[in-house]
Amino acid sequence: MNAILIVEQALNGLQLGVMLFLMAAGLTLVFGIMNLVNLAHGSLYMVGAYLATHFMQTTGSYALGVLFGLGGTLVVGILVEVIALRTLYERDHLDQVLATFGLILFFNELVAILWGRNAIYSSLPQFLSGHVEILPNLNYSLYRLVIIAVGLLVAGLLWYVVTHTRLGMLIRAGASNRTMVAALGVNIRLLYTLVFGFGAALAGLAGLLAAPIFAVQTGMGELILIQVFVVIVIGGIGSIRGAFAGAVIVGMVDTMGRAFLKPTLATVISPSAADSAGPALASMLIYLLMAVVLAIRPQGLFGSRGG
Amino acid sequence: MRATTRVVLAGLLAASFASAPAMAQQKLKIGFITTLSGPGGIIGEHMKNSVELALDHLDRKVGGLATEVIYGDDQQKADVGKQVADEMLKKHQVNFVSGIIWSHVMLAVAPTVTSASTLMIGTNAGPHQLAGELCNENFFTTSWQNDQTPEAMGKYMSDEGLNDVYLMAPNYAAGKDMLTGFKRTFKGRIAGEVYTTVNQPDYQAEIAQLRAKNPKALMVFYPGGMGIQFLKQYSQAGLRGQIPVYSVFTVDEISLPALQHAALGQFETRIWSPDLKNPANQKYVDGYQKKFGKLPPFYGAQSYDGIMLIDSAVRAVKGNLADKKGMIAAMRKANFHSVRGKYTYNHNHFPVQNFYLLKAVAGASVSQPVMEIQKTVFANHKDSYSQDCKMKW
Amino acid sequence: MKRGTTLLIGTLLLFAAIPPIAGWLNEPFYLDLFRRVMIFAIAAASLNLILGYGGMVSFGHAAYLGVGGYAVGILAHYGIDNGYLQWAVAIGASAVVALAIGSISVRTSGIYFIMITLAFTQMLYYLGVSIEEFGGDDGLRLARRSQFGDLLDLANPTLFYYVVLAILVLVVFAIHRLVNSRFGMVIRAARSNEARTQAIGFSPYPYRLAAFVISGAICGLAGALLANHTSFLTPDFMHWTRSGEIMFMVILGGIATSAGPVLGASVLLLLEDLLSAWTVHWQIILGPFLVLVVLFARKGLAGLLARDERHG
Amino acid sequence: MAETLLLVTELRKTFGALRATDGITLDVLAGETHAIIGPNGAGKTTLIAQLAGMLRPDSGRIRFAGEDITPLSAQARSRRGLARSFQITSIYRDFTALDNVALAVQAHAGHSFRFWRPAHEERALRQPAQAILNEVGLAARADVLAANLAHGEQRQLEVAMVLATGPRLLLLDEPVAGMGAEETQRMIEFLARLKGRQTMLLVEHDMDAVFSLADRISVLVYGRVIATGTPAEIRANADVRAAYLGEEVA
Repeated sequence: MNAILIVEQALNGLQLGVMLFLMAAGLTLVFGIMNLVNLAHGSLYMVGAYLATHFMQTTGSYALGVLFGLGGTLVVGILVEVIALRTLYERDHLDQVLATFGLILFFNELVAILWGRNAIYSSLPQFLSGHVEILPNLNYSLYRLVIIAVGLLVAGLLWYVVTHTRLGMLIRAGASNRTMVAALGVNIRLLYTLVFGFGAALAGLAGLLAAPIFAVQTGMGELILIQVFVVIVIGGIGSIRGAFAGAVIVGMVDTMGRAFLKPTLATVISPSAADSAGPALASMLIYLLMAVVLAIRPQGLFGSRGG
Repeated sequence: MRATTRVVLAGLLAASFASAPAMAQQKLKIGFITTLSGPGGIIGEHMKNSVELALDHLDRKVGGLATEVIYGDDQQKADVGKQVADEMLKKHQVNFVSGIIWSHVMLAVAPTVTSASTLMIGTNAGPHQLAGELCNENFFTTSWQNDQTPEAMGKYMSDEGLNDVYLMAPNYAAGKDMLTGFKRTFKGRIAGEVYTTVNQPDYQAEIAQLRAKNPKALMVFYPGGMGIQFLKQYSQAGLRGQIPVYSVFTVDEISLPALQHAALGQFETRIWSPDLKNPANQKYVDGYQKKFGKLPPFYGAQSYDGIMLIDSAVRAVKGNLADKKGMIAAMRKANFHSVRGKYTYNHNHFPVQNFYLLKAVAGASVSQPVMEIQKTVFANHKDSYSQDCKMKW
Repeated sequence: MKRGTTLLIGTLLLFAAIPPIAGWLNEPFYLDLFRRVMIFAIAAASLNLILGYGGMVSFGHAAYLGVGGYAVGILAHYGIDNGYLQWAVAIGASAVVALAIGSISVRTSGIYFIMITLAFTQMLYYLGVSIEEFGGDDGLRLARRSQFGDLLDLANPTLFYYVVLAILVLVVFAIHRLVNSRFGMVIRAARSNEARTQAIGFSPYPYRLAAFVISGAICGLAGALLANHTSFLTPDFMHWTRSGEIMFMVILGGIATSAGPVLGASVLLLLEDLLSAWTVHWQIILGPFLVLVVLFARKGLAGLLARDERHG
Repeated sequence: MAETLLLVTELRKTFGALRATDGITLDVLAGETHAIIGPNGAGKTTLIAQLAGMLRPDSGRIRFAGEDITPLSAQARSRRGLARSFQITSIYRDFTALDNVALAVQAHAGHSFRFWRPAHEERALRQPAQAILNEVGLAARADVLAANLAHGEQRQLEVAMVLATGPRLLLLDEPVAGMGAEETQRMIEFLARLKGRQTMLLVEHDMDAVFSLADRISVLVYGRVIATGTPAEIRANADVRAAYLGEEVA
């Protein structure tokens, strides 16, 4: 009984982890290659969720929703890159933080104007609702299993692309030496736009996967964004491997903390003290984890560079 | 100093001053503060709509005086709310301040207004301090004290003989107040009590814990977007049919269109519902649907009542806005047609009123549920903090 | 006199003239608005010390507004309303928190520094939200403003206004002295060229940490003032968007200048006041405005002025 | 015989398969000007970085004035009197020339936790700094922003800053790199004036500079010292000619 609960919570942690990974992968590539801090990555997540939901409801087709959601976020990402962010690559982090902070305000308000401030609900497609008995006495949501599968699939694909293809070679080279990539005669602008658009599409994918289980509303990207930053910093900036490890660690720690911290505390301190300390500590846990990791390894678990 | 920069500063300053309207105290000015931007803005929109509807119903003359309502956006932040209140008081020199959704904003705004000897009509938040130690003769509310609604739910669930109830709320002051209120009247066993992080997007971990405890019923407080997320995920986890959910401030006319059938069968307690049968309410709900094309939530109903309460006060003093004592005395009688039906004021200026049990049932279609009153849980219910209020009349 | 200094003095004189002007126009509201502006100018000036001069992009400066504010609020909650004590504790507590945060984060640089300061502030924010004794998310009301015996009565709005102005002048002047002292030269040098700074024999870490602590302490004082200004405290003081706003004030006004934070706080807050009176969708204007400032007015208002100087 | 100021033994540093320094042993005597030459990629810059404490060696020892400084940080070495210039000019571009040098003076004038008095008004910092600027020939450019100085002037400023730390040993990494002929000549003259008063370890490509300035020369090839000796001895050394001046032998 208790073991089953732990397995279930581990699945929940993994599911949160892959979700964070989808966001973190794009963000860490953009960090690593263009040296750009993009706070507006959360807005792309929101855009993905809105577009997918919107098209799902207007066309009535889940597949079309997914298609338009992904494609739309890709386009929005490329537009944002070309219009606003391209000029920021050579600027310092401060400029990037502020400009992308401005983009967050813009996107939140734009979405509010287009779709209103009401949260939008999209239901699970029929073929994905329901539960699977993965262990005796453990029914797990099919949709969440699908999220885990999609996340792991994307992680595998990314790993393959980065380690086995010419594009991946350029990406790795770009992360360590920009001038060299330019010297190879590669159109660096195009590469950047491509990488950014790709990262945006991944954020959009996370958003559209989240849409049927979370509330689709303005500002939905910020909370996950801050968690994703924690992931990237723990994993090491610029490292896909780090992003994956960081995402799974953060997903697990957060979920396990919420589930088991209070009961565990209650065995050590008084239950009423655990009542008030438990939830507070659980919400601070990932930040504590990040502080500890940085105190020991300032460049993150898989980071190569200090800056 | 170079001209360009001087112009920038002077311009900003001048524009800032210029936005102050000319002084003319012939008419009634009401400052209405609510949340108009950000995710909470949807609630503020309903409140603003209801104020406008009330003005329409009064031919834009509250208490017979030409009326100007100035709307202020508190951005759901206490310090901004206080700043807006200061602006209302000092710049617009309003006669009444009304509105306020959030308890923390209310606690910042109400003392500011009342200490400036201006009348304040709260139309939603009811923090216990204002009902108790901080009660003030200049402050009235057309809503409730925060604890009362969960008290009604606790009473109802006790009466139903429910046991092993699992409680969930976000980990902040109102969340704790709500569960405290619930436990004050609920006599059965509590199977577990869980506080989640404010605005947390995923409740899967907590839902798994809850399933493992296998309680007989669940009682939650998840206002706004949190409620939509929680109930959706609860339903997706397949628990909707197994463990019934009771809630306060979680399912309303704002979240119903988003929740759709995930809300069906849900129980809430409340002072008001669109289907309350009285002429004032019918006029309000019909008018609202006609003008804005949707059902109003309780936030709107309370705000509509707020304007009507002011109307009754100004009429009682025949438009003499300097007669604050007279207006306070008039409001204490609650002498107007409230959309919730007749109610009275307790000595702390909080309503003594009925609380009903509501259930989300299928409306025009299954995907458009509406709230329907099932029974009266409390008749003429008083809040639990009034004994701390020293005010006498 | 340099144009930047002229502008700064002009702005401060304008601040000094607000109470009589507001009184004359019978618009006491402007007293509140500009008092708030000045308090945020103090916070922005403190951030400018480490961000502008020290090159440390702290994305968590609102933390000290919160710590300073809660120091006042918590003492008042327990009935201690002696202003000297409250403000001293506000400054001290902020310095201690800055020391704790700084000792870990100052070791890092670049994006890691930005993120770790953000993360620590999030921790404090959630702590503030969950401590029920001090109101949690509902906030904490300040029954009385800080008491300074017969010397100062902050309940008098005009007097309180001038107290804030005096502190602002003092802070701006002190930071001006600080950045030109030996200490200031070291943190500016470390920002300009870290490898060179180490090569000539400085260890930047203790100097940066000291600057971080001083900055936190000053911002804590701003927090104490803000708590007195609003008479109310919530964890929102520490919300991460608040950190972003303070940062924007510094950039808008002009980074690493004395006048910058004062100008930036004035323009941003007045602009917000104007825009929000005009439309509820004001953020859709403010957002792109922010982007444009960063892209095209990199040196802020004070920088625009420097350009004037070269041509004229 | 003069005392040994710097003694390097068996210094090794590898980057992956590349042996940047492959067991370098080297000594610098007090008062001498010791030059290090070698073809590109011989490990000269890596050696300087290890001597200055900006790179950790994999193995080997560095003794300075009788003390093992191998584990010390760059700033600690600087405080002991080991100062370096950078091959790529490393100055404070947004400070004036005088401020640049004054900072270097300040670094060796007690701690800098002094918060109030403007550093600009401290004669104890400004006077020595101005004196050094005069010495390197930048007297007239004291109040110019370093970024606005000509390239050659920036190189001079770089050396001035290093001198201002009052070093016992000056590590000069290609001081005339990228300079025009006239500027190079001025720099060589300046270093010649310094010679004898100041112990120097000079890494340089410009052979005229090296052979006119150095008391001794060490030749570095593939991370190893293949010869050390007076300029005359080095000129005559067959190994050097073979390895370094290859085509001349052929």
